[in-house]
Amino acid sequence: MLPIEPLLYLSAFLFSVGLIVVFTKRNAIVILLGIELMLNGANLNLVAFNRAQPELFDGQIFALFVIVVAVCETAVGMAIVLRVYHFYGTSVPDQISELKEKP
Amino acid sequence: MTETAAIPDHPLTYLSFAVLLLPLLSFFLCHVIGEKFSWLISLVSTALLCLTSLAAFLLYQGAYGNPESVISWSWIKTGNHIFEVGFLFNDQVVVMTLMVTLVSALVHLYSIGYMADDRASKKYFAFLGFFTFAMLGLILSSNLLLTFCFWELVGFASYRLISYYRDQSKAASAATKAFLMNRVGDMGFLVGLMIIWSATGSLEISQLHQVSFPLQTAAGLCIFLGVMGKSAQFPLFTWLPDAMKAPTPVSALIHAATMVAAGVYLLVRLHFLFTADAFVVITWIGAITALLGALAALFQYDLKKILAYSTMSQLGLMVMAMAVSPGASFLHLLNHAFFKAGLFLGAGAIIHAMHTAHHTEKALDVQDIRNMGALRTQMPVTFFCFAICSAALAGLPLTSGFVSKDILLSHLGASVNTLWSQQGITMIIAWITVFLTPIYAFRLFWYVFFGQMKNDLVMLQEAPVIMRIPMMILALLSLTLAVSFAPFSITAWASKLLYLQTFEESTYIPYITTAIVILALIVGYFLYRNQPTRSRSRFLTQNFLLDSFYAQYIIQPFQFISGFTLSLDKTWIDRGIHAVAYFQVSLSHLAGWFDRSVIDGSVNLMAGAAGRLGTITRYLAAGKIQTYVLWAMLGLIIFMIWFLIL
Amino acid sequence: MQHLISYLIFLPLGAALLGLFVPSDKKNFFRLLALSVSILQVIVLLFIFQSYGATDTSFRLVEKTSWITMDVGTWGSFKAEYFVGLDGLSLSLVLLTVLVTLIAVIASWTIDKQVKGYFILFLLLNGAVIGSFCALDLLLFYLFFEFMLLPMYFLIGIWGGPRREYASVKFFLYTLLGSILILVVVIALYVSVKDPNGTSTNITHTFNMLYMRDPSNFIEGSLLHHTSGWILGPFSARLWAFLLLFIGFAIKLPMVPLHTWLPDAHVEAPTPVSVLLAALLLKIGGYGLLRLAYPVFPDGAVYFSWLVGLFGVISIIYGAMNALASKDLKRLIAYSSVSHMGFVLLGIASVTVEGISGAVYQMFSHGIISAMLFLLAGVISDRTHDRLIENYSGLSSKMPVYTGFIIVAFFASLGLPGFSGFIAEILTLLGAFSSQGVNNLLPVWMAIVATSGLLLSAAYYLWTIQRMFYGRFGYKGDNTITLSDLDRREYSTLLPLALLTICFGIFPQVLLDFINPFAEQIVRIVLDPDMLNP
Amino acid sequence: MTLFTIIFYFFVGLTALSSVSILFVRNVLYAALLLIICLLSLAGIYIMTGAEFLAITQILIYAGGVLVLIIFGIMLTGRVMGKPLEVDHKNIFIGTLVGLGFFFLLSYAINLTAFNFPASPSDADQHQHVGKIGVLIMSDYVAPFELAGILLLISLVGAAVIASFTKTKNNVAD
Repeated sequence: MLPIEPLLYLSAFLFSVGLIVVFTKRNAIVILLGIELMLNGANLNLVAFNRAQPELFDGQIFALFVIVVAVCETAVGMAIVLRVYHFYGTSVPDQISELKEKP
Repeated sequence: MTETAAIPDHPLTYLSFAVLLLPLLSFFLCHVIGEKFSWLISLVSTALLCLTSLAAFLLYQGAYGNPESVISWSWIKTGNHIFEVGFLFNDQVVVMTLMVTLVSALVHLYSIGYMADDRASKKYFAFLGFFTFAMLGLILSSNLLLTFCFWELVGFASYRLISYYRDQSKAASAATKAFLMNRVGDMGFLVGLMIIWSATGSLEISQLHQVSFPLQTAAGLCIFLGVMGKSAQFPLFTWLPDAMKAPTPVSALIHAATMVAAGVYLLVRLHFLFTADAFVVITWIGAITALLGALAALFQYDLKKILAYSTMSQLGLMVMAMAVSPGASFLHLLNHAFFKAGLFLGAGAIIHAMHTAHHTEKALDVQDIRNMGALRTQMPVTFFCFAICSAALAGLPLTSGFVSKDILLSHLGASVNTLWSQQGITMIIAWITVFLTPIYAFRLFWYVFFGQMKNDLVMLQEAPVIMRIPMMILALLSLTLAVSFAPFSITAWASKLLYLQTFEESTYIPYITTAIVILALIVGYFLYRNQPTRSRSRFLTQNFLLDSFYAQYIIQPFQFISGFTLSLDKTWIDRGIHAVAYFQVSLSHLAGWFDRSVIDGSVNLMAGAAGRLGTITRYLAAGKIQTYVLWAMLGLIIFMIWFLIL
Repeated sequence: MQHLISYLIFLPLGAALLGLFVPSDKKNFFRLLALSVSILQVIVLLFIFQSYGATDTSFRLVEKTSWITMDVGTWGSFKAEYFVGLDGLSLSLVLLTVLVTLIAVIASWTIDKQVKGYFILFLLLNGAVIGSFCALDLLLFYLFFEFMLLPMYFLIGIWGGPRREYASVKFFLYTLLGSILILVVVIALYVSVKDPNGTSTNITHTFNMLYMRDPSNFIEGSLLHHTSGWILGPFSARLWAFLLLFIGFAIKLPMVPLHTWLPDAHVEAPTPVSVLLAALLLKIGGYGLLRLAYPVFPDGAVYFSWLVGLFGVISIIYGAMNALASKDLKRLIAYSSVSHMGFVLLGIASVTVEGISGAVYQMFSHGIISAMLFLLAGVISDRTHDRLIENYSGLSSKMPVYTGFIIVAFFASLGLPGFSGFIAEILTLLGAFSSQGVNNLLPVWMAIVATSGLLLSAAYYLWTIQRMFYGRFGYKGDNTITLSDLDRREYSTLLPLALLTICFGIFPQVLLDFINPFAEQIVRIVLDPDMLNP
Repeated sequence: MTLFTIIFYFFVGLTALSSVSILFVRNVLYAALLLIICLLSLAGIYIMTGAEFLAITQILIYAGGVLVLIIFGIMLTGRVMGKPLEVDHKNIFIGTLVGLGFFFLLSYAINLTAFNFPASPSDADQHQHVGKIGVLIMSDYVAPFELAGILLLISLVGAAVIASFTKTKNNVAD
């Protein structure tokens, strides 16, 4: 049987990479990509821990719902990105700072 | 609510109330009657006063000869103490009442003529009535507190009447002086009352017989201080000459017959209260006053002032004899009231006539005896009355003055053991006074009625009938006939009146007295037959310099102290307050500065620090989602480090 | 007829509230409002007299409603009540208040500046004064006491003379200082006194002044308990409390040397306000001493009686001296007030029935007479705007009726028999003099020295009359003057006062019947041997 | 080391590599394509860990749905046609630091924990996983399932609405 640790390490790695993507990339779409990465890292974790109680499948079903929610999120997120792009003419979040105090 | 004090139902009560309230009614009527009927005022008030005399006569009939009786009811109740008011009747009281009402009625009658051309006489008659009311209250009162009330009220009436000629600032200052000097005495009286009250718990005169208490001498002297003020004794006499600014009938009533006699009357009433030690002082004061008054009268040229000093001297005699014989003093008081009132009314008639004749000459002093002369031809009735009254004053035989002075001196003489005792010296002083009295009486009489006419162009008019009648009545009352049918002995009623049962008639004193009087007249004739107008010594004419003494050593220091206290208020207390205020203001400035710089400063510092920190960290909150997430993760990491590693 | 006192207190306050809703250009409305309130108060007062009943020491027409009741945990519970009632002292002062206020309203008729504000403040003052005379709850008393300051401050500060700001601020600071001292004691009393009806486990702190009189109501071990060992400097806590109350009320009285607010306030205040100030506000000082300081701290009263009497005498002499030197008529009258209120202190300090009756009577009588004096000073200063005595002479020939009233008022004030002032002063002096023999509190010389105050008052009044009213008419001031005698309104304000002072001078027992039980009670409380030797 | 294990580690490596590559590519399209690789290899891992249904869903929804959506988005936001959409970087240092720190902390935590899971079920059982999940979804988890459907519907409608609202900032300014 496969050991569980690699899966956990991978999950942590995916999540961290996703984080770094979210931190460093200057494009909303890429940030969304990073979020997808983080979600997948979490999902992987759920799947891995599903093996703690193999007969229940809680983790898998939870992961399933995460995927569904991720889809919704992506759909809405993309819609917003498009909308923002139309509105401001850019999809770079740094340039969108309506909430910031105007100097 | 208030327990109505039951006033005893007694005929004497009604009579007393009639006596007391009729003059008060006159006072009110004078205020009520309008300008239109002002001529009515003098008549109405005179009529009321005549009614008062009638009531007083009935009172005399009802009460004279009966044992002392008191009608009183509660006035003030505090705690366990009750101050009563009421009437006390004994022989002295009713005789005095009769005398006062009689003189007052006569003066009212006289004033109809005297004040005929004075438009503002309304107030005059009002206060004449008020004075009579107060004086009668003083006489009838059964309680020392009530006596004190009326004592002050007669002073008030006197004040109003002295300042009657309100345009004259001298009259006003004389009034002020009179009231203040009386007030000095009154304060003494009040302290005396306080001593008596706190020692015995009562101020009822009838309950004070036979009491003895600590400080009785002090109480007596305090009360005597009141007497000194009211009866113009040394050294509180200087108001009396000044009070001659009052209309002359007022001088007759108040400053000769009644009010100034109130002090002597009080001494007679409270005779039992004074200790022997107190009487030593009283006798000496009386002696000094008698002597000073006689001396001063000798050197005055003002008609009324001579009479005033003479009054003072006579009062001194009465006070002097108080220790040995209150009865004799009282008799002399009554006689003095009549003849001195008569003298003043005569003087009033002369002044009235002079004033009418000389009203064009403003500069002429109508009261100066040097401006008069040979008036006997022009004013025969006045001359005649004046002569009788002067004789009574001088103590010539066949006059009332002789009788009372005789009794008085006899009593003084009876008390003398050796010449060099206190009694001996006072006796000598009394004789000197008796010697001086005829001299100044003669001087006055001679200047006014004999000699040369000073102004031949002006004929003086004899006083109108309405003024002559009172004068004649008073002159009649100054004769011995009115007092006694036996000129050289003391008759039954006088001894009854004066409690002189124990008196053994002295055989030699009347003769000595008569001799002295006649000698004095001779001396007077040789001194004044040419009517000299000598330059006058300041000491003798100006109240023995007492006025300037008072001004310099009492009034000035008081003014200085009061100025000082006022400046104390303004400079020190207020300055202190201001200093406190300034201190507070500067403290609050300091606090304000502290607030601004330290507290606000530190707040600002913190705010500034926060602001700077904010500007440092504001890029964290720069609306950049990624940065937010970054910091959130950083926090999470720190959190995890906390949990996992530490 | 259940809430007569409340009617008396809240009529003016309600009228003031009503006045707020009326536009300010309806000047006559406000005048009539104040007048009708005063007349209604007179009517209510008649009912009060009718239902007052027999004379003894208990409080009449008592109204008691719980006002603030609050549980404060381990501190027990806090209780203040709307508790008002009348006894002889209150009744005589309420009578004075109602009468003088009526007169002052009439005297205010000519006020033409900001009429609305003036009369609303006036009504507030009226209610507050009556309230403080009736309150039996200490908090309520203090509330009304403080509440008087505010209208007075504005009445002087807005309607006053040229130096009104100075005067009003001085007045306010002085009296506020007094209030603070009193407040300290109020708080100390509050923490020390319990409601005897409360349970022992849950102590109810109360402001009830009647409970404070009973030594057994002081909480064991509290600051002001008799056995409290709390000592600061020379005095124990109770003596300090008495001293603070004394100073606080003495400022109001006013007592030398805490009096300098009075002349300034009087000189600057408009006539009716002067009247109220002299006739009513000064009485709060004496009232406070008799209502609070003496019954609650009898030990202090006995301990300090010498001091109180001494300051009384100093006030009498010092005030009279200053009056003698004053050049301004109003200032002279103000200083005479200081002098006369010294008699109140002296009488209170004597702790004899006569002394205390005399002191209360003096408060009443001074209320009437000083009202009259200030009205008279107002008459001349209305005519000429010049109050310097030396500028006038011979006024009696131009204004005979006025002169008549001046003489009545001056002689009433200098204590001529037949006027109420005489009764008051003679009783006070007799009480003070007999004190040494009765309770050995005041030395004899104090009464004797105080007597000279009567002489000095005669001196300054007569000198004033002599300078201003006698002699030939003349005026030396700069103002152009038109002198006319009293008009009908002035006459109607002065005549009742003159009649009152004569009436109470001849029939003093009318009022003394109410005052006497109170005076006896105070003497009993203060000289109670249990209190002297705790 | 069985083939199974090798394939497993291959997928693990592929996932890691492709995800890391996302960090380094600048072209957004490439990044999206790399993500597809990552997701697919994850699906492989799922299969190997006994989560077949999840793997299928991963491929269908992620690789098929989400990525298509993203690529459409990339194409719609390209500023200049024909020129690839490139992405800049920022916060490189601190972002990397935080990310790595987080990774190491997680690894530390994992390393710290001793997992003793029960032995994997037998292979025979593995074939029944899909069925069991289906039963579970339609029985125990029916309510979340329905809710998820509603959520999908709402988000789709919402996305459509948001995206079709065509006002620009300039219009607003007018």
